[in-house]
Amino acid sequence: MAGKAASPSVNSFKAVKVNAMTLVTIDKKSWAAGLTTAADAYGLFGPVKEKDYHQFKALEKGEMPDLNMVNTRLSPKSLLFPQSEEMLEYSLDESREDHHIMKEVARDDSPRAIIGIRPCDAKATLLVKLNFDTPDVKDPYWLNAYEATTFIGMACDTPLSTCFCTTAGCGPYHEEGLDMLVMDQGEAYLAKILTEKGKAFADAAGWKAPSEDAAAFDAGKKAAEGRIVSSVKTDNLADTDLLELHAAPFWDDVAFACLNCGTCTFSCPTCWCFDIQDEVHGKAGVRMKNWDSCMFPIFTVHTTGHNPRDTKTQRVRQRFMHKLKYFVDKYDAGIMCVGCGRCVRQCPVNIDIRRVCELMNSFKPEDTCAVQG
Amino acid sequence: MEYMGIERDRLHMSWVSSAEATKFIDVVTRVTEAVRALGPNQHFVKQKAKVA
Amino acid sequence: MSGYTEKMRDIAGRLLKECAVDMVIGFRKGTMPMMNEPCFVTKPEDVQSLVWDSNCGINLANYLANRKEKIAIFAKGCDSRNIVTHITENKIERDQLHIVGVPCTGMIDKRKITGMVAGEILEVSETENTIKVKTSDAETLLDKKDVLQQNCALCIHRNPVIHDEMVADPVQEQTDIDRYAEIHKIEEMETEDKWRFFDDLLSPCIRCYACRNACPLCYCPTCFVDESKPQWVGKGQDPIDVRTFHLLRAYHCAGRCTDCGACERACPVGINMRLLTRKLEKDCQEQFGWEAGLSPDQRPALDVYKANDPEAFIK
Amino acid sequence: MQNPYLPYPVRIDDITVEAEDKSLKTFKFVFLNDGDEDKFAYKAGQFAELSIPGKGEIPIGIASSPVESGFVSFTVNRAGVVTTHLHNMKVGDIMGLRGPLGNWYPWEHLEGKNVLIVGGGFAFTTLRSSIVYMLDPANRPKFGNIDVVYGARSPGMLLYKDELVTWEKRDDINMHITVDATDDPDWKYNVGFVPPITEQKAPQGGDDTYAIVCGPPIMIKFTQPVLEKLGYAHDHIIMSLENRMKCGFGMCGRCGIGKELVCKDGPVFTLDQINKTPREY
Repeated sequence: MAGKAASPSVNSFKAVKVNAMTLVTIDKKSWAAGLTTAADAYGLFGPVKEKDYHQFKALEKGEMPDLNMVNTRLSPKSLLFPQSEEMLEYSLDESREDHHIMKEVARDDSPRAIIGIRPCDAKATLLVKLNFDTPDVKDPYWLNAYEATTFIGMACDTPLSTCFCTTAGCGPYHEEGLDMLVMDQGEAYLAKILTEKGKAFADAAGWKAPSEDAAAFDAGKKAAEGRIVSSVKTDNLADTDLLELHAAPFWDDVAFACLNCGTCTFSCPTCWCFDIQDEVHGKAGVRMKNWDSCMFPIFTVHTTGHNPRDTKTQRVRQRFMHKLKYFVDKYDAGIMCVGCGRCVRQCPVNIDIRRVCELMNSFKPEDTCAVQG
Repeated sequence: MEYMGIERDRLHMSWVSSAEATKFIDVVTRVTEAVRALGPNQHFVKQKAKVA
Repeated sequence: MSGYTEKMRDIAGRLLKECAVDMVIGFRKGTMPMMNEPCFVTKPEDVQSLVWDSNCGINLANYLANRKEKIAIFAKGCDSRNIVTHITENKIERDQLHIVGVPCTGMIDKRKITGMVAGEILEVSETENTIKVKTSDAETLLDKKDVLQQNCALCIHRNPVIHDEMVADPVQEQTDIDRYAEIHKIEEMETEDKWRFFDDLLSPCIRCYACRNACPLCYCPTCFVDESKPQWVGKGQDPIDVRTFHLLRAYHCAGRCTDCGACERACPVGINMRLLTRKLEKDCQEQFGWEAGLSPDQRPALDVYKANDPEAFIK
Repeated sequence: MQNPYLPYPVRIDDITVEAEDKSLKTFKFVFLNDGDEDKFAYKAGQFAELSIPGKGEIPIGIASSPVESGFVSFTVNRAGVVTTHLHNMKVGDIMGLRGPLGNWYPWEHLEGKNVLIVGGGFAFTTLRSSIVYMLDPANRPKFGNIDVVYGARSPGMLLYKDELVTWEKRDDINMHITVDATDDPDWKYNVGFVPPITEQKAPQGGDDTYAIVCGPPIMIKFTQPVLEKLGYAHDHIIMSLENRMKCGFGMCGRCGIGKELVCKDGPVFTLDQINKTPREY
């Protein structure tokens, strides 16, 4: 029968590590100059302020990422997994030899670098990778973009009160998923080169001034972790029975306020669900991949009208169970959440994953199993 | 529609009875001329889908 | 509105104890500054979770559609108007409801306040007329009337229009309000500028549909954007599809919208889509003298024919 | 890198109207490119995405059998946007086929065992694939007794009538064909719903007997207790689920039932496995 595929752990996907950890110091002038030079070899992406909020965008020539941002409104997952992305194209023009035959769209998978990605968002990329890069099937759109990307992380010295990364398998100086981790020392940046990809980028940027100040990273890390005031407990999730958690009595209460909008799933760096749509203009058609959300009823509705997750409560439960239980059981790689706090801050009705996680983690089935007696 | 940036003369609404042939001709002529004067519509025309 | 919380707990406790209702819909304290979470209470011992302050902007009428229970609901002016609309549109029966009116002095705009102070806001407290905002290194005292949600600043129906009991005496209604100054400004723009204005306004939209789902009017079982036979609108991020969604949603709210501001408040990317709904609200007001949801005995403007209905748009 | 979203181009080679109300048609496809048929090697019980440019895709169980070559076929009920369009297409039209997808009935495990097949309505497609596979001379000796209970609303709604007649005549397969009701005086088979017919005709369960059940939810609901009564253990009852799908290979997320994905970890599950999921299908 459908045997459980070997569970790959997040660690097995780590990019090639450089042998000796290299530290370089980059004064702020060299930082800007280096990025400008590196832009010849890499497409650069980074946080910039647009209207009221920061977003990750392709940087214009000479444009610098704004590293003073606390966190972006939407996660940078869209750089590998755009909200709307063309996959295939075709012609319906029957006078053409190749009509109705689908072809891959031409894509630009040239090297690019995300400058200033937060460690939480980088870790999230590895969780998403578990979905798009499996032993059996690989999503070429996501994976090609991922492989073309160098992740230059910015250590997070000013976490928000809603950040709970340190208890979500991550942290403000976390290195998983990054090729280089940069910390701000005021006058200069100190960069830790973590992978060959990171080294190649440092070379392209001409950042070579060595540093021995490994202690600075440790101190920065300790200080930043001390500023994380929010936490979740996840120690019981794996051992709690899936069906009993599914039948727990608190779901109606958790879901009551929910509007079933897509804010949480769209802003989440780890949510990966998508829809496939065809669009035709004249005789030219494309098949595209669009973000989708388990909050939307049409996500699961059958053609017959039957919907396996017909009610708001079922859909809200699906989101939290997927993140905090199904994913935990399936991959043995922790929870499907990096503690970035975006959904907490942006939910229009203040449904807080930390509260739900607490309910789930402290849930004792026997408390409610009166029927068993 | 006009409030959103569609030209005023592009959208017409008339009430023409099946008995009002002259009015019908008049309206069609007026609308055609007005729209011709505006030129091809530039808005709410979806070309190939933009992706992001 | 200080003191409402205690009064509400008393009322909710009494109604539940008397079994006058099956559930009470209100707010509980949020986990973030300037956020409360809509909730329901079914047991008298749980009423202590109920709160009321200037962060109860979500329109609770949204939680009523198609419910079968007997419900007590706390209703601000706007909520009460949407309850009236629900009753008119047969989404709920009047006798299912025990409406507890909440005279409202406006809800505060968390985006505006966030923009007014430096650093992350850690705590916000309020008195009748002031809002105290605490960040890690400063405390700022703001005048509440300067930081109201814009729809509250423009509100002329702060008191509930329908209620079975009131939490407090009615508050003074605002008068001499120019409700449509911004709309006039857009109306006066050149055509192309209008198009560009809305392109820019809607450009951050991520189609999460928070605006639609926060709206008490948007209760359709299947929204037109979700229809597949036929598919009216593309599902990607094309600006035409985004605009089509916002334009048609606004049309579907014409003559029904109470400008409760739930849509704008819910938007995660800060779009003021009320600039569309308010234009239609203004037209209804000017052409038909209609304001939505003032009385369950009146049929809506788009539902009745009057011989003197304006018809200048028919040429 | 193999692009799992890219369908093989196929041509519609033949269309057979299966049901009297014309809601069911069997489409026979041939691959346009040499070698694609080999790449599409499948097992009975798997499904594929029928991919119509400009309309979308629909996951459908494969009705042809691995022992048949030169084509693949699918029996499709006209229901939504894609299937309605497909029903309007003609022989010679070009479209796409993506797969094979999902798992299959556990053939390796079923060798040496008796097999009871219970099917209803147009869910009979992968069961047809399975029967043809088992009856293939090379495979028949591998299995014990084969019993088939197959029901439809009326005689005119039965799929693959010619084959049913042939199988009925064979002595290495026991056919129990039934219809819910009929006014045909010449009807010589059973009349009645699938569950009671199963109770009357199906063999007793046991360690060496497995049931494969595929049909509408209502049939499954009432057949399950019958099989339990006949002594089939939950890990001896094999079912095929459906859920809304898009990608078909476990990435788009919608068909999840707990941690299992119907498209990738299924569609074939034992009842025992299904009992461990939240049953959101």
